[in-house]
Amino acid sequence: MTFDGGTFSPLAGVLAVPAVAAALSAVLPDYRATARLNVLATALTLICAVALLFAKPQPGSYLLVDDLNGTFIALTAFVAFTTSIFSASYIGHELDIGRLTPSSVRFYHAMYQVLMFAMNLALIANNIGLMWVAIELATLTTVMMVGIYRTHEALEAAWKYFILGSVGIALALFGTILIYMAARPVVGEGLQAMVWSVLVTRAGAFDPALLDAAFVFLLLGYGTKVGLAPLHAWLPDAHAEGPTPISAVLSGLLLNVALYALLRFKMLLAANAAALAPGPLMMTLGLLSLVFASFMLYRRRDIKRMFAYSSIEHMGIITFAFGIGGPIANFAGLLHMTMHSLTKSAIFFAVGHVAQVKGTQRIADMGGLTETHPVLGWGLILGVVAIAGLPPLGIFMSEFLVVSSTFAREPLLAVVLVFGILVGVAGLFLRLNSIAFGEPRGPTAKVQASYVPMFSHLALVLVAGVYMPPALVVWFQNVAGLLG
Amino acid sequence: MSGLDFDIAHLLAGSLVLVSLLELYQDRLYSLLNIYALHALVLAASVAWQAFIQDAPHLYVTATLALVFKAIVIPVTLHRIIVRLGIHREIEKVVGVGITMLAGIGLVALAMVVMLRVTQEADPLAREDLAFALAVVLLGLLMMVTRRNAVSQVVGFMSLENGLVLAATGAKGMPLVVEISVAFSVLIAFIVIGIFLFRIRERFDTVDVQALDRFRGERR
Amino acid sequence: MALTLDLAVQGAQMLLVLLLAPLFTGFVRKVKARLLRRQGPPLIQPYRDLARLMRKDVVLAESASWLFRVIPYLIFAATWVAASLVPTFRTGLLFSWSADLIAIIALLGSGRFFLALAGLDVGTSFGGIGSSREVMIASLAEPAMIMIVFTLALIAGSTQLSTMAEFMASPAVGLRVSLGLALVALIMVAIAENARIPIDNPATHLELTMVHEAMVLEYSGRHLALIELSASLKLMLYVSVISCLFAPWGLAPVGAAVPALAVGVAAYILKLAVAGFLLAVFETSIAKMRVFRVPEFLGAALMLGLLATLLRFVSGSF
Amino acid sequence: MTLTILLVGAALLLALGPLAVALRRSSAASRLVYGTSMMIAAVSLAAALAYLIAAGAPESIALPVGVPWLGAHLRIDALSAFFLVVVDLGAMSASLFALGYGQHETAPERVLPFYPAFLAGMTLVVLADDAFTYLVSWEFMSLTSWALVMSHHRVPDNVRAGYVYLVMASFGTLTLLLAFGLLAGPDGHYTFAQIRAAHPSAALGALVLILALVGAGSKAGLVPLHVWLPLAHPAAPSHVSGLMSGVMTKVAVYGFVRIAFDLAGPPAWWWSIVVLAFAGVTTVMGVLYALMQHDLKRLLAYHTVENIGIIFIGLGLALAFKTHGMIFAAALALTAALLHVFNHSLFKSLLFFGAGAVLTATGERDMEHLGGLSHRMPQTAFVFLIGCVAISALPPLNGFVSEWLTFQAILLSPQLPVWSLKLLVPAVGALLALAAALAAACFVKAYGVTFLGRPRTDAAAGAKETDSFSLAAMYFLAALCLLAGILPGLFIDALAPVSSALIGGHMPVQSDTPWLSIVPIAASRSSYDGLLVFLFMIISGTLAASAIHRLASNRLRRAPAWDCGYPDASPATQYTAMSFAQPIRRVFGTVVFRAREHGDMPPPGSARPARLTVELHDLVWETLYAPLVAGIGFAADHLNRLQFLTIRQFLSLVFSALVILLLVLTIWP
Repeated sequence: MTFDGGTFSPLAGVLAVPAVAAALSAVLPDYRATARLNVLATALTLICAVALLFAKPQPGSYLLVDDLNGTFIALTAFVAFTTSIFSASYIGHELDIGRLTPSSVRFYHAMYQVLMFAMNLALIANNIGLMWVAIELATLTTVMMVGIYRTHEALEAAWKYFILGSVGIALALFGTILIYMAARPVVGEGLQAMVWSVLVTRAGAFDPALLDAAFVFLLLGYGTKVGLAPLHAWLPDAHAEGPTPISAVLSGLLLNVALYALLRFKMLLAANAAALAPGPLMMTLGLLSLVFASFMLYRRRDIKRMFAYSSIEHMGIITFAFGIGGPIANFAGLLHMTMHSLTKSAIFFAVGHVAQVKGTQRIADMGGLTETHPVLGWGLILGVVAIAGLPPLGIFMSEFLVVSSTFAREPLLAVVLVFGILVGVAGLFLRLNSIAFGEPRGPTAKVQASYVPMFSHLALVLVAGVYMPPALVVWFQNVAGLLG
Repeated sequence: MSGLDFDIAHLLAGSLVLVSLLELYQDRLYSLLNIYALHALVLAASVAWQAFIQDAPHLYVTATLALVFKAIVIPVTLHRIIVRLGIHREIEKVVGVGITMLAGIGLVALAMVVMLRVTQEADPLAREDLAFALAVVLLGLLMMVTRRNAVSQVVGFMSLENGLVLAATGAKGMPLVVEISVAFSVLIAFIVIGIFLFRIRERFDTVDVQALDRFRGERR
Repeated sequence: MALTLDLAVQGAQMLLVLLLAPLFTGFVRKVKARLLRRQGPPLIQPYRDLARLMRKDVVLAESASWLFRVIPYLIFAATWVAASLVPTFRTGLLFSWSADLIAIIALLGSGRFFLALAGLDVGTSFGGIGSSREVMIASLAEPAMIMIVFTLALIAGSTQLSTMAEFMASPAVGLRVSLGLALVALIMVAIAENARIPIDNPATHLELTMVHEAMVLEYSGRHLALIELSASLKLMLYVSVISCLFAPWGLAPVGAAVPALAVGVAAYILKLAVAGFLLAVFETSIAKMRVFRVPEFLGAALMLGLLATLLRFVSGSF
Repeated sequence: MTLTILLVGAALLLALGPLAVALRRSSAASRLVYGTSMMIAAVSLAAALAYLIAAGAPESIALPVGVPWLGAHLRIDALSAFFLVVVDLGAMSASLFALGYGQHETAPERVLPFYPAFLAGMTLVVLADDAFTYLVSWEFMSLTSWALVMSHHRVPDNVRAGYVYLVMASFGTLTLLLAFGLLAGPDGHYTFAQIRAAHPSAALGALVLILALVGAGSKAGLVPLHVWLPLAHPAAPSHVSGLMSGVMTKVAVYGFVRIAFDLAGPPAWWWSIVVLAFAGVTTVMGVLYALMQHDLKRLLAYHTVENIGIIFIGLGLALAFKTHGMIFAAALALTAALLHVFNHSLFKSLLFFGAGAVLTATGERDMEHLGGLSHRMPQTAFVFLIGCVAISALPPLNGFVSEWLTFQAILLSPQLPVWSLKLLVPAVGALLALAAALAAACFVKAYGVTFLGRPRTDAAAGAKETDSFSLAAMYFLAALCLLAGILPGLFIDALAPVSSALIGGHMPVQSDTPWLSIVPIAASRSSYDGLLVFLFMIISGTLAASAIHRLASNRLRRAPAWDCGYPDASPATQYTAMSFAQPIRRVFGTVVFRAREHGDMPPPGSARPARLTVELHDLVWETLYAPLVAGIGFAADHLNRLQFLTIRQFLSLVFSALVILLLVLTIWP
């Protein structure tokens, strides 16, 4: 594929580095070195991504960097980096206890890089077809990684993910075709009719009915990846059965990427006066996911599956926020996306440590974590407090903005929203109590891995909850403006 | 474009829908596979015709792909798999054929209504094509949800995908069509002979999805 | 000059109630005995009892705490202060403004609070019976009393006893429904508060029926004397309240000269005699009720008081 | 200036938390944390007090934190200054108490980090001047106190208590969030200044009031939102229990006052009715619940519910008077409420400290296992007694003054033109009187069973007097109770700026009336002089004592208890808490708690012990919360089936979603 302005640029970097790293780790003789390579590559990608924030290249017909995806690229690269650090120690432990074979480790790291490549591509793609390809690539990659343990459960989860994912792929593609059909009479045949930056400028003249139909398919197709109820089925099992770093990446990044794709198309529809407002659909699905996932929290016995449901819940909140729109709600949505990525991945780091020291994912077999592993226990508590939207952490701010701005406009929806959030909080803490408090249960071996990734995320969330750097704020506000 | 071109494209697309309905009607795996082969054949024809009237030579690739891969390779492979795994030939349905057919017809109607709401300036061929494509997609989905055997579900998915290709090729001058159709063929290859069936083969002696579903995640 | 007179009056009032209280108790006993065709103890018997008790040693239970010995003085102080603030023969006492009717009731409440504690202090079962029943009675009697105070205060536009008495004496007040209700309720409460028949029997020591006596069971000597004295002071206080509110005739106004005061004292003693007689008749004419009928009795009083207050709230004309 | 001092104090407190984490292992940590907190609290107290007495002008500041385009607005005015006095007084005494009490803490590393943060949270709530800052501090306060409640997490009840507490707290916060959302409007005018300027419409104001009442009420413990309170307050370490009951509930009251009197615009005529109805029920229910308890700390917690009711009665009356422009009556009612806020914070902290001292001395919270402690811990017994007298609203202590003022306010209400109020207010007055009497009964029980009588267990028999720090804290509070009781005028005058800020008028100045008595309206109408009453009681008491000892006997003999001649019975024959409450339980409990007594009398000759079991129902929980819990469980169970579908069924979900959306498209206008 050709980059506009062929010389090496950060833009090329965010794509090339993972691609090369993937190839390398596939062939590297020493499988243990692949972990270090992984960290190195993600670090490089992070540098490129940060550079990208400052040197925005001109949008080409394939690639585009603007305020919207700039944020996401940086976020993705950062979480990918911290996760790779966590993953190094995690995978090491898995090797020691023999859950993974050397070959599967190599495969794992190759896939990790491919996933990074796919997500970055999806984020910077300016061409809706390319975006589609990238997201599907990401999906397939994660399917591979979910199935990596080769256990009965893992395979079943992967198979479920694969089938549902493929159907999602198909629907998304149909939506993309419809968009093209809508664009063609206006923009003219060929490549230009799939270039997002062109479409969004001309969308006003598109055939609204086609746009509507297209959005329905895109909503369902990409919504499957976002994990909105009732399209969520693959998500909990994929999170629960895959390696924990992948759970972190899934919740923290892939869901965001899919949602980002949805946002792009929402902007298209928003640009067309005659098309149906995407808001109501998104709000409905969002609230549905929120309430549904909140109730699902109560009967969970597997800690990772529980937090997977909490991801569905938060994706619901975010989708709702973008659905209701307006500067404040959009700002809150973006903030919530960012905070959720950081927090949820931090939680999955913690969960990974817990699962490894306790040797199980069953909540019933954990207990008194704050007694046996104070640091880990309180870290987990802090994470749950953050994800439950309690101050002074970042998610409280976004929830504050969403709810308060909604209630003045749509009181009933706000009540449902608050109800869902409350049920979710109650569900989370019901389980947290039995994990972190009470009589200690299970092994009390020390944790070898480092807490740095987890606490760096939590620190960021804490800081963001108290003080947000003005640059970031301006940025978010611009994007919120774009989202209309 | 001339009326004849339009009519032929229309005919082909329409017959694709018809064949999808035929698929719904089957209750033997083998006959289902044969019908699917027919489905792919019609698709190939339709794509080729599109290539001709749009004089877009790259579409011939897609057509050939459909012809060789979907109309021949896949059905044969599935045939072999059925034989090798000794899957029983019956198609286990969730609801009776009659109801399924009714639902199918309803879906076709729905597809028409949705697509024909499109205002007139979109060119008629594209409109009809899209309507048919959507119908095929919906019928494929219907097949997936009303059949229990993995094979018939796979077939359902594949005809769904045929619908997509029909839509893509019908969309005049759409880029990446070939790439997409290739990508999808790969996807299907994954599903059919892919690594997953292999692993599943190792563990279960059937690809009946229900056997997989016996594990539901929380049973530990 | 006026100040000295006021001081003198205030002091006289305090001494008067202190001196008259046992006499009044004795008087009631005497009348009751007579009504029962008995000779009955002489009027001054209560004084003798007090004197004798004062002279006797205190026999203190081993398990009694320091509080047990302080409580009699506390009770006496609270009751005496309360009693000395109720206008008996002259309104506008020097210190009457230092506590209005609500405060006076609260003072009696403190007295009862400590008495109930005393019942629990030694750690005997009878003390427990007494206190638990006492607080149950109080928990109904006090709100009833407050309701009565509300009614009267709303009529007189004040909770200040002197002002209320003056208002009651003035022609401005006519016959009112709420007044009647309040009077009945007040009498019921007074009976309950002073442990008279039918609520309690000051003469009995039959374990299962006693309330007040059960609490003071462990007291002896000077402590018992103080408690007895406070009890009769309390009885006296209620009678004075009733009389100065519902029979304010003869009360000397503020700044009245000595003769008027003399009239006031005479009128007061007369009222006491009448009240004591009525009380005796009432007590001899009915039987004591079961402990768990008491709530109904007091509940009735509370309802009457509440009704009266409601009437006052709804319209000033009731 | 004042604001700066307070903020620096809060910042220091916040910094103290991590420090405590750093050296949680060392033994000096507890002294350091509590000592520093005490210093900071003392300084802030001085600042706030000076500000309040000097009736300083409002100071405000905006910090560049919180919601970016908004910043964190902080402001001190008379109202917040008064509540700061309450907060810091409580904080100071609690820290002093904890200097001693904290030494007995089994898990200091779970208490020390959160204690100063909790104090800072309460301070910030009172100072907050925009919705976001307010809610952040509010929920931060809840969160830190939750952590403190969970500090003894190995007791399953505490974990449950913490859970209920956290859920209810989140509920309250979300309700307030909705309220502020309404006030701020869709454009997000979050600062209180903007809200004040906005003048919300009547309907909006009404909704806001309801939400505020529910939100703040759930924190303050209004029935039926009180359920978490008697669980959570006792579960925490006692000095924290004192803070939660004595101070945090007051912060909730502050929240309500701030919204109802300041932000929500002019009150509508029916607001007061809602408030008064809630308040009346709360008052009586609280004390009745308390009477049924035999866990000392839980009893105290329920009394907090009662006193919150009394406070809200005052607030409701103030609202009513304010609505009808009766400024002085409103000022009287408001002053009564605020004075009760102050008083209750004093004696409730005192009582919880006493309970804590008992807990450390005996390891028992259950009164049925105590008794006779006045011999073992005379000083604790003495101060606890003062607390009991004060909370029972008996002269000459402070509890009586605020209730007396409330009564005076009630006596002014016949002039209110609204009929429903004419009917409601007397009823509320009756409830208040009833509650006062029942409270006295309840504290006779609490004190008598715990401190008097004979020890019922060896733990009680072997109790030791508590340490001097704790005693110092308790004596300090007891002295303040007495002071506020005999010199109420000073405190009422200190409240003048508050009421004139919120109502537009204040009570007549009291400090220059003769003999320092308080005269709410006019001397002819009503007056009370705690000082004189106190002096009179002292004089007459000592007079009697000296006279008797001089003139009559002063000899004393010790002997076994008489007890109607029954031979010395075992301590088990004493009245227990449950048996003491039995008459009242029979009178009220049969209705309110569906109380039943099941007696089991063995037949003659059988050696089996007779037993009496009492069955109580918490109707609020059973009718309101249990169904809710059951409903959520039901929904969870049924939705949970969706976890166990087959892939095909999931596909059909997707499929049906698609079809439905397409249908929506077709019927879309």
